[in-house]
Amino acid sequence: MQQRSSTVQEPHAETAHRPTPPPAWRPRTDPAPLLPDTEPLRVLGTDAVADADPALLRRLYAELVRGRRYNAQATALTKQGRLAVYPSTTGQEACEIAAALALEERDWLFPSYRDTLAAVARGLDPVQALTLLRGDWHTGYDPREHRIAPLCTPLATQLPHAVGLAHAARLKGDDVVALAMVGDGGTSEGDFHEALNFAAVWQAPVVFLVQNNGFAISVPLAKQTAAPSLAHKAVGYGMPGRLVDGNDAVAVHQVLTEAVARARRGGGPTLVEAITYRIDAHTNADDATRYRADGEVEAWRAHDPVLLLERELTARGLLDEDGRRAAAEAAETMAAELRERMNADPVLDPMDLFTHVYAEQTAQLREQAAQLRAELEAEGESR
Amino acid sequence: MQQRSSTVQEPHAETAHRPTPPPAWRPRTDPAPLLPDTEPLRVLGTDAVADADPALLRRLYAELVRGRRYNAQATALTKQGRLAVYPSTTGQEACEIAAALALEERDWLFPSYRDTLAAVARGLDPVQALTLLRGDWHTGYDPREHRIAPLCTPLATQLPHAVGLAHAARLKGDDVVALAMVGDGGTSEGDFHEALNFAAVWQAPVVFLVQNNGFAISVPLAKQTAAPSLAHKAVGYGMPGRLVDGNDAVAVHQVLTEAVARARRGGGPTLVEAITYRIDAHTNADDATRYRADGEVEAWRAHDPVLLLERELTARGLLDEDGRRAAAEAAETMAAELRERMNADPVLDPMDLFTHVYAEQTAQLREQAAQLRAELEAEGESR
Amino acid sequence: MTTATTGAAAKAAGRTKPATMAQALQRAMRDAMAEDPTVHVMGEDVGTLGGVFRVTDGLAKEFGEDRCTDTPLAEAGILGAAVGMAMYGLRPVVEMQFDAFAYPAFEQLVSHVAKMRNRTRGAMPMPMVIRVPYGGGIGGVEHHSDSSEIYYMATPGLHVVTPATVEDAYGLLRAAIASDDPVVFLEPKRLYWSKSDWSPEAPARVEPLGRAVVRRPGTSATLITYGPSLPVCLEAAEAATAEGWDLEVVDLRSLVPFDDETVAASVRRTGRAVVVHESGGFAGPGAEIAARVTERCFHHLEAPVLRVAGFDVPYPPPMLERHHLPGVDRVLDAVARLQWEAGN
Amino acid sequence: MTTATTGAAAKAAGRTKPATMAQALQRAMRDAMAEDPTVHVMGEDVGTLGGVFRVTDGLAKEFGEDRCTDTPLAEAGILGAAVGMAMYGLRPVVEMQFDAFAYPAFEQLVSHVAKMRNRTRGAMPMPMVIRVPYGGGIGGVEHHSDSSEIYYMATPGLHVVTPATVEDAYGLLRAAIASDDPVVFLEPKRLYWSKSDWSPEAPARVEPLGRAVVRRPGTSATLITYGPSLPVCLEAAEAATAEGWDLEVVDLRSLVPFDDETVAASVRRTGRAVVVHESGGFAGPGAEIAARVTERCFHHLEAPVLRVAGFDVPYPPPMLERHHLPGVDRVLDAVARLQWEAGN
Ligand SMILES: Cc1ncc(C[n+]2csc(CCOP(=O)(O)OP(=O)(O)O)c2C)c(N)n1
Ligand SMILES: Cc1ncc(C[n+]2csc(CCOP(=O)(O)OP(=O)(O)O)c2C)c(N)n1
Ligand SMILES: [Mg+2]
Ligand SMILES: [Mg+2]
Repeated sequence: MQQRSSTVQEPHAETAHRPTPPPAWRPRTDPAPLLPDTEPLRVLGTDAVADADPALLRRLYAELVRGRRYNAQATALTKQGRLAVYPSTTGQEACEIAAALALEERDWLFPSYRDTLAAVARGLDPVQALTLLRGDWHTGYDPREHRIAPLCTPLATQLPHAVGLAHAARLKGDDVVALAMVGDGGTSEGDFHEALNFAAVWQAPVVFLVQNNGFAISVPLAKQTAAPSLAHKAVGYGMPGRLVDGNDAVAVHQVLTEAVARARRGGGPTLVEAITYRIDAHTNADDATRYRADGEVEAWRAHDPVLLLERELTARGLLDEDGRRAAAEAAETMAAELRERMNADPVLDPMDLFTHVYAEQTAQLREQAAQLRAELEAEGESR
Repeated sequence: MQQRSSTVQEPHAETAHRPTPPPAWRPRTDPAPLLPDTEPLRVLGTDAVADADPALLRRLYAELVRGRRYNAQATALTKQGRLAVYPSTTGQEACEIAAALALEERDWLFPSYRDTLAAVARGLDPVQALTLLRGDWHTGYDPREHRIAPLCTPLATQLPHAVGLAHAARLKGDDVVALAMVGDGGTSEGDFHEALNFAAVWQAPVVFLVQNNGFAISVPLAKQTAAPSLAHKAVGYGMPGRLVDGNDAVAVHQVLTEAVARARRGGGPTLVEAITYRIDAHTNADDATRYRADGEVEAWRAHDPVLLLERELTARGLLDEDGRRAAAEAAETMAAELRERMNADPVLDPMDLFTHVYAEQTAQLREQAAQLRAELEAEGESR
Repeated sequence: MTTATTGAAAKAAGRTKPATMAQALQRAMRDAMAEDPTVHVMGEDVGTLGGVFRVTDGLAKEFGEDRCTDTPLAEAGILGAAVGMAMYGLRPVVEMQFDAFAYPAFEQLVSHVAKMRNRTRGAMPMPMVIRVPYGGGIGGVEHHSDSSEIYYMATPGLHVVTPATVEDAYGLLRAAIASDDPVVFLEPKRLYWSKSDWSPEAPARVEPLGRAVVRRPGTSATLITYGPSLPVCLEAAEAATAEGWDLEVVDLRSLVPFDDETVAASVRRTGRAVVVHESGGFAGPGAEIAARVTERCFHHLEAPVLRVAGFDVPYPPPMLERHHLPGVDRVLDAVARLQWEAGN
Repeated sequence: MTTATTGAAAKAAGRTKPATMAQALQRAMRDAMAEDPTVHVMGEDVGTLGGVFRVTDGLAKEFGEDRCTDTPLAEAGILGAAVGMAMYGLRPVVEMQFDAFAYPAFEQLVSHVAKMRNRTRGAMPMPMVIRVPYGGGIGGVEHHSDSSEIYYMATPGLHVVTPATVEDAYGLLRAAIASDDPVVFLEPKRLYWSKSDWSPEAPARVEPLGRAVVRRPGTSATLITYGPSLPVCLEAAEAATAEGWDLEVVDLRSLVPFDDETVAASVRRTGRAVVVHESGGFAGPGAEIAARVTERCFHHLEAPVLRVAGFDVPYPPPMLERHHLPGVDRVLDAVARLQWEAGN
């Protein structure tokens, strides 16, 4: 071998045939446990259901029946012009209810625009939950009172909020968990990515629940992603991904409860994908026949969340005619009350336009408020 | 069992204990082949290098030496005030060179702000490549002539461009592939996520090369992601992720060439993570001692891309003193020419401010141009 | 930027009348797609569904999903991909579903779409239309009624165009698609269902970009407006005759470039002007309009140029929006404040 | 929003003089963090490195990484996380690395930060500062020199504040952090290294937000400016004395809310005004300023309010930026055009 000149430093030649990874390479997490199971978890109809607490099953059932009725009532209110718009969760009640029930009181829920039912199941007055959709104000409740963030319309933008809140709680030493809800379509947004990444890097106590209901308005999942499942995205952030049958209330409840517990004990975030289906159109204003076949809807009706649970309870003797009637009646009472309360016109003060823009009203807004007040007074006089 | 009433349709009770997944659940892709290997691919120093084409090895070596010299020269130009700023790729030459060489002439390169070397290796005049950093204009070349997109400063924003271009080419029936470069920090941006998702859904012929050089300015990878590797993100989009030793020019070239071929034959996008290291500071304006230890840099110097290849070539008798000298001299010639050409002041026309804002200059810009022209004339007179 | 006709396509398609603005927009895209294979429509729900406002209805069926594409739900990705498509010679027509949902694409718009031609010295133009349904008045819940035009006006490199009539919806969108520059095409939501006897036989006009038009000649004062506020101004002008005011109404149509010629000529004639839009007043479009009209017509002005605008508040919920939107009365109040006693 | 002093903290820290604006900003955050444990600084490279402009230098060391946090590289994520932190009662101070790199966070800013208080009827305020280094003049390559203030001014719910002096950098940032509303705090990059004999002993003032200040009294005309253009205007005012003009210079400091009182009082006195900023003129801040000054002072004006601004083009490359930035000569040219022959 000739004499060598080199501009770079040269270690011993005998190492040449020992392939070593580059210095910085340390696989930090084993990816295997982060990957979801190949099939969505189901409990109902399996042997695992034997372990489920009968009280929980009954509670879930009552809530599902109530949730179904709530969806029907809210949809009816759109027809009566009492709601500007309603995005129904008929068929998705198991996810909505389980999300609410998986949380402790001190925890926070971050709903998307569709998730009024989850807020109601968490204890929010349905009239307050529906304020946004009635149109008398944007957020109809005090988020801090209920620990429910405002219903979020810009898709996926609530996810980083959930991460920030959970992170802040942890910094303060509070064992608070945030659960954030998003749709299959919302997972395509950059905010989804950034939120999951922040959550994993900060090991924030947050649970992401993706309700994969097959569609983003008219766009089917196949045009939204080519991933094996949405839960498979988790590994790319270093958090576990869980896949669950979103119409199996017990399974969703179990997966979310585990994820919440994990987050609470400092185990970091989890991504949960619940496979479900939007039985109604996107909203009352949408015409779903333009983009999907009736047969698809029918197949899903046979896999209805209320039905699945009812069947289980009945088979195990936990539900009889009286029980069903009681659940139905309770739901009916809720619906009647909701209908009645929503039939009253909300009391509105146009001056609210200016009240909460800033902590202190600016001179500029005081001027504009005075203009509106003068107009309203003139209107009042002319009436 | 008592008589049952139900609001929902009830299939036969005997199906109750047969767990079936929800109707829409079809695992569309097997995740296993999408996951990266547990260790980054290396060729140099392994038996696999025996298969490598000696001509390719020599070519890579000459380019690496030239690239190293280019980095040194560009850095020197900042000290002489001839460049406003220079983000060096010293230590990352294997990635830069391999990216350029993996592409055919008809393909497109989408470099980030750091990747002038890749553009130069693809054949772009270094003076044109450095225009942005000298500061006489933004993009110093015609992207269509060279099929090199403008050097992109807003991180990750070039990735959707690459997807769109690749998609457009495919729609037109051209077998063109786009290769897009991004840093480890850039993978945290929403645009990274959206681009990869679009690419996978559209099966666009695009290759994403992440140069994981350990830092985003001062922020180390551990604060950027908790993922097992950045390549693990691929599975969440339904595309293969590959992990490669980014200082092993042959390995990077091999992985990129395979990914490009796959994209070209309609196999869709690939995410490649190359593990490398930024030997210099973020830019000449940065002080890397504030955030990293010298020992770390030294460890990486022992894993230098030029060194690794030189050692291999020498061991196999493919490189002798003459060869080294020839490579060094060619690099020196390039550097001397670059230095000389960059020492000339660029000819600037201030009126260019207005020339390319719109296809046709608006009346408003004509007015403003007239103002500047008058000022320049007055200035000229007063001199 | 020429005035052309597309009689052949129009005849072939056999339009019915009256047509809505949504239909005119659809027809503009259809005609453009038929004429030019590089025109691609893309966005959320634009394909199978035909868009939430049905503006792209039928395009996917007629031209295939590759020409009218349902994208994943990610606005930055949509616009970013469109940039890449334009780089390769296509002419993307991007639909943003609502005004506020264009914000995620803001960086792509400002840092790439608007600047690409300039940063490449003209080598890489961005012929692209970004259609944005904008403004309120349709009872939309929060984030569905923003007037975002100022964000686009303040970004050099973009054209900003907004039709107020069915005819212009067709003519301006055709011109926008034909333009070699990026055009933010703002569609007034509450005029989507406005109708006009848009003749199916007569050749459809492709309007030049950058030209305002006098919709109602008058002598007392000029109302300067655009898009959703044009009908308000026309109604106000009619009502004003009862007070003895003969108001001229100028429809800007193009916010960028701005037609100083038409606007200044009108104000010089009338000596008084009110700018009317529903966007917030502070740092809104009316600020620029008032400032430049004043610069150009100062000694012709009998009174300061006044602005009638939405309040400087987040867009209100549906049940309160009528208090926010400038209506006929507010326009007339402003006209009354034009210091009539002082001058002629 | 009161004028307070923080003498104790100031004394304890023992400042040296003269101090740069960057140091004053650092000290403002340091004092705020020491006083209020809910103040959290976050952004790209703000921790170990102390920020690319070293404005957060030492904060991570002094207060720990949980109080001054290097985030992942994602501006929407940073601002979105800050929203969640504010929801839980913290006061995030977010650094955006450069003006153009705040654009990815635009949706979070406009649709959440600015609106949260309003949409929740005051239940959920957003006490938060978003620090944005802005403007040119430092030889930055593309996307590093944007004047983005108009985007924020046009968004109701935000305060928009920008210091022009070392003292104000401290006083206004303290006030911004203390504010219960979100404040976009625009830091003029080219003044980061400007110095002042900022007394370490004297109590440091916390300036009220929303108040302009007359930096130089004068009688002939008013130069209305802010941030990076203040030194230009002061220099122009000095130069103007040679021409016999005695110019008043108003530093706005706060673009939102706007101090009409101070500005209008000045213009009524002088009868002439020029607005000076480096942001583009068309639909820029000067449009609003000119329009509202004209509305309020019309009959006091001897000439239209003129604007001296950056050209309406994408920010130029380093070697050409001096032709873009409004300098003393352009200001004086505008003053000369204020129709002196017409009036007094
Ligand atoms: C950022 C953003 N873009 C677009 C929209 C308009 N939009 C409202 S709902 C919807 C589809 C959402 O689909 P998915 O996330 O699957 O939720 P789902 O409606 O199925 O519950 C779209 C596109 C929006 N609200 N926000
Ligand atoms: C959207 C955006 N945010 C912030 C910046 C400022 N910035 C420039 S380079 C850089 C770090 C990039 O790190 P990485 O992606 O790892 O690339 P590298 O510099 O290591 O090549 C940052 C934060 C930017 N250019 N664009
Ligand atoms: Mg969905
Ligand atoms: Mg890096």
